[in-house]
Amino acid sequence: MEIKEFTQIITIFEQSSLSEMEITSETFSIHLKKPTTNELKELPKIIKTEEKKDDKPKKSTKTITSPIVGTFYRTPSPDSPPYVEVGKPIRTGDVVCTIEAMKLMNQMEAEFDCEIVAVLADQGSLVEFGQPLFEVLPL
Amino acid sequence: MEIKEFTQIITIFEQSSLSEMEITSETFSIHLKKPTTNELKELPKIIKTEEKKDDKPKKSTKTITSPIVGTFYRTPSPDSPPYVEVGKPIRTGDVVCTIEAMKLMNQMEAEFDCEIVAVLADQGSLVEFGQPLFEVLPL
Amino acid sequence: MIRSLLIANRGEIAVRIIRTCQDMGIRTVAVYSQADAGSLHTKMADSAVCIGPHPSHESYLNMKNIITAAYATRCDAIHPGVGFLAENPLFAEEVERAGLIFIGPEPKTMRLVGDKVRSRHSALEAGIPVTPGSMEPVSNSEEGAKLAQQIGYPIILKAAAGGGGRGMRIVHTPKELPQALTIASQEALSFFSDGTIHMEKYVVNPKHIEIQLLADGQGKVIHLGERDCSVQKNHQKLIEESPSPYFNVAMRKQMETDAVRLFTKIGYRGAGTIEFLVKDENYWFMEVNARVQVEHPVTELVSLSDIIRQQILIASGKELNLPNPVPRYGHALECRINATKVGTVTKFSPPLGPAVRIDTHLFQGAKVSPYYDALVAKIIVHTPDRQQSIATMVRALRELVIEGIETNVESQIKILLSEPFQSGIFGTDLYAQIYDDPKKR
Amino acid sequence: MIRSLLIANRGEIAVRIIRTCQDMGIRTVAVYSQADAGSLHTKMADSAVCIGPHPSHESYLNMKNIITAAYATRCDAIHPGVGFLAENPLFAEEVERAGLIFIGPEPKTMRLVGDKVRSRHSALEAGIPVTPGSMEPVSNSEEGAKLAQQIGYPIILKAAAGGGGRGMRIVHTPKELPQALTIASQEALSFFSDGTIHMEKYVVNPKHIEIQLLADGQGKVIHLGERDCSVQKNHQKLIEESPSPYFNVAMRKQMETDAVRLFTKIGYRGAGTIEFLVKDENYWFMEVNARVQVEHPVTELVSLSDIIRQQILIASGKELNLPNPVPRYGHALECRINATKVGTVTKFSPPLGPAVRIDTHLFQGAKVSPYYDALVAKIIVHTPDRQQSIATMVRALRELVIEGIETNVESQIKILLSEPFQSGIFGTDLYAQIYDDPKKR
Repeated sequence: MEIKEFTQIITIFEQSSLSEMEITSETFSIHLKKPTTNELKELPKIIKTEEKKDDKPKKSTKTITSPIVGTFYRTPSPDSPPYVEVGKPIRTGDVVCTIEAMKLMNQMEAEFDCEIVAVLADQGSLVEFGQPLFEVLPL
Repeated sequence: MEIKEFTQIITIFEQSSLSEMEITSETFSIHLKKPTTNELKELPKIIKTEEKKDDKPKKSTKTITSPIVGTFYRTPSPDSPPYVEVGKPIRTGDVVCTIEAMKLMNQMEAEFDCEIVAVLADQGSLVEFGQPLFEVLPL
Repeated sequence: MIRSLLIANRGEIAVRIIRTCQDMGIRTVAVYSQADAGSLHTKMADSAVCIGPHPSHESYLNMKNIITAAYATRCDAIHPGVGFLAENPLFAEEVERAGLIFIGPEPKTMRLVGDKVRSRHSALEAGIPVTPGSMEPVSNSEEGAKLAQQIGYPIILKAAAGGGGRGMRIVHTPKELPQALTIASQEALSFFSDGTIHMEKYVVNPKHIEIQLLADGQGKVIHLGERDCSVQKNHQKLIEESPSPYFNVAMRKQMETDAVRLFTKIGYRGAGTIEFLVKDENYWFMEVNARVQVEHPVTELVSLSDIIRQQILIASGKELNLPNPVPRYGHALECRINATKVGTVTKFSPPLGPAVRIDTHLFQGAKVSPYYDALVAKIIVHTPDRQQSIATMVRALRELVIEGIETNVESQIKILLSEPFQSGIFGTDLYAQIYDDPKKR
Repeated sequence: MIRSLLIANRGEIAVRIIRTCQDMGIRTVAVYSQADAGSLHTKMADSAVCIGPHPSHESYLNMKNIITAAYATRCDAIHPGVGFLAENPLFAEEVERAGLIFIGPEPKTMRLVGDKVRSRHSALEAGIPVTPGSMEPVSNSEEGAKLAQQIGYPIILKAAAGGGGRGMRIVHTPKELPQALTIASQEALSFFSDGTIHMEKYVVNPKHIEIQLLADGQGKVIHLGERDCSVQKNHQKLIEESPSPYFNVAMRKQMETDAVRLFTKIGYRGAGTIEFLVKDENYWFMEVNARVQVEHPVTELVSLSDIIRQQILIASGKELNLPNPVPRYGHALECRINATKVGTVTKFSPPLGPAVRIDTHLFQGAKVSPYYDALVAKIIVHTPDRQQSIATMVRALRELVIEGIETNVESQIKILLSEPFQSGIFGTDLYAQIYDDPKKR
């Protein structure tokens, strides 16, 4: 069976009122299902660093997520420069940010050599457990 | 099996009153399902006589449905022969059955010349409004 | 003893009656028009019989098909619900003639209270104030003009045989009267096959208060307190509550006593309501509703009772077995959810949790057709006081999800949050007041 | 004044607390583990914060993340719900240290009543009967043997710091005792980080009765009557009701008075429950539950109150403003619906209509994960009497549709319809009796 035929099946399914479809044959098997009416909020990233999913072909970046709930700070103190800058390489063990929780400043360290591609959390904002903080490119 | 055939299967399923479908053969298996959160009872036939739907190509029969709620009788009295017999032709105006409602015997007459193909209601049973009573072949 | 019961109705009231039957171990038979095939009441009942096509007069008003269905499914009784045949004495008689129990008042009582002129006489005889107006039909326009002058404008013309706002005309000046009389009479004739008209003083922006009663027809008549049904749009009730927020205790007691006295006097049997108009320190008898009403759940909640159960028990010949007076607790509020655009319900998620009761025939996949009443759900809450009831009702309405059709939920929230509703000081003009309706009177 | 509140819990209790907050105009913040993303409480709250991965000790027991979330979302207070951190005095202290209000008793009260030995002393001092048993921890097996002989077998060993059936051992003969002591102590150590064990007379097949109390910490303590929670499976409650079907009035009054006296004596603040064992004409203090309980709705229905609202008002420093005694009406019954097989809910249709209340976090698409409590819904009914409540509960359970997971609905119906349950004469052995459980004691 060719891909064009699969596409046709999917299109048919898409346009139908069906909610689920499964086809198995000697040469192929297909199982289709539509999302339920009550879509769940998307699960935040579960693991601390993981492959960033993206449709476009791109350099393989990772995200650094928050391991705790707290307030996100990019700088050690209000008038200091940020710990890390976009485009600059950092080493394992370098501090990337602090997260304040119950008056304690928790310094977050890089777990591998990488370059910061983007900062994903706002200065002074609440970050949840598992919330992406940085998009990084492993070196 | 070709894509056209799958399409046909899906179309068939779509137009059917089925909620789920599974086909398994030597070369393929197919499983279809409709979003069946709350299945509605199938609407009874609305018009008094209408085309009988059937997949098999067949002579075009019609159904005679009940115009009232009542008790269905094929015979004028318990020991009489039925008004009509399967396979026998009848004429417009011939009595085909009586339906008893509030002690009154309502004689149902054929509205066109036809031949009884099947009797669809049971002797002495309650028939609803719109319930099929006879399958007939117009002559 | 009633062991099986046919419900000669549809929608939420049919569902509500079926639930009480299930609680009582009574087998149920639903009837439905072809437009209601697959409707919730047909699924919940033990069996269901199609009684006709969608027009009401061929199905839900088709006495012969309904009685035949009850007879053939070996039912002991028929509950007419609300509307359709519920106040039709002829139907009650036909049901009894077929050897079945009609769950409602006796036909002769229905005839008496169904006639506005006769019922006003009964009220007066029982010592209940009626609005100033004709105690006999208005026979011609000269007589009408004299009477109107006597009563004082504005006056209201009503069909003697009517109800529910149909055939009514409000007249503000003598000039309008002759034509209004002609039109009202014609409307009355076409709606109720009876052109008899009577005339009353039109009370501007009154409270609409009704007393719920139960009578066993064996001498015991009790009341379950009042309902305030003043929130109306074009004479259609939208929000009901018990107790009324604006009511002096002495007057309430007097109305309750009056209501019990009238039902005792006319030998009423079953559940029924007496509707009053209230303005300032005055109240006037308006009419008797000889059936259960849409808004009965607010009374059920404050009195911890089941009015449908009581109807069935009374129809079974049981004596009323409730404390007298029936104790009442807290405050209950009901919002009617009406469809404003029909269709198939693609998603339905009712509000749940504390203090909330839902009576509805909706479900995911339910078809809401244009042929019948627009009422699709009743949201009822019960809390210690009115302020909490309003807050809980708003919470519940915001939680309610109905997709695929359109409803009046937003409009109901707007009323609940409005200053006059919250203050409790309002009359039947509230809706027009909030929506600045030019038809406001 | 509490204007915003974080709910440090999940599931139906979080949803239930959010609803009362909505009624009170309080902004809500939900917390959730990654396994609960998309759960109903996260959708209903005004905002939601992920506090950790699925293991409870990293999320719902993670004090630091919860308090930080409350602090950062500018909450005034934290409601701990039921279970998790609800009875943890350390958490209450940390919450207060962060400048937030903990909705529950004072930490020192939680410490006192959380210790089985100390709470027995308090009960005795307040003149409340306790089961015969050790008033001090059992320090060694010789002492234990002597004590057991004195009390008379069967005896029960309990973790002093424990609760909820964990670390409990029933001993029928002297021979079993030494090993049972060792195992119980080890279990207590591993569950509660405290191996202290005490010994009591084991009462065979008692009634489990509890008194619901509210105390404002300003001298006012009132009770809301009792709940009968005797229907249990492995010490887990399945069905609760109020009033108890098997209760002499004088004894009930005595227990209520005892309960109020104990809470007054220990200066209790907030909502709490005193659990008793009842057998024949005797009753014994068992423990204090220093929190709202899963079965609180049955009390809410019979007393027309909102216990969560009262908790919030008390925590805000308000004096109790309820009639004393609180009037109670009719009979309420609750069935816990537990998942017996987890998964995604593909269809959910709750029972509606008269007399029914539903507390649940289910919806079509809800994920029921294996990580937490199996409770997915509470069906509660309120009618004039026990017989009607049972009938209505059966109706409601039959109407309930939950697809995609498996539940104990059928088993609950079987219990409701069983002869001993219907008679009202049964103890905690009822479940084993019906299911002919070989573990039946």
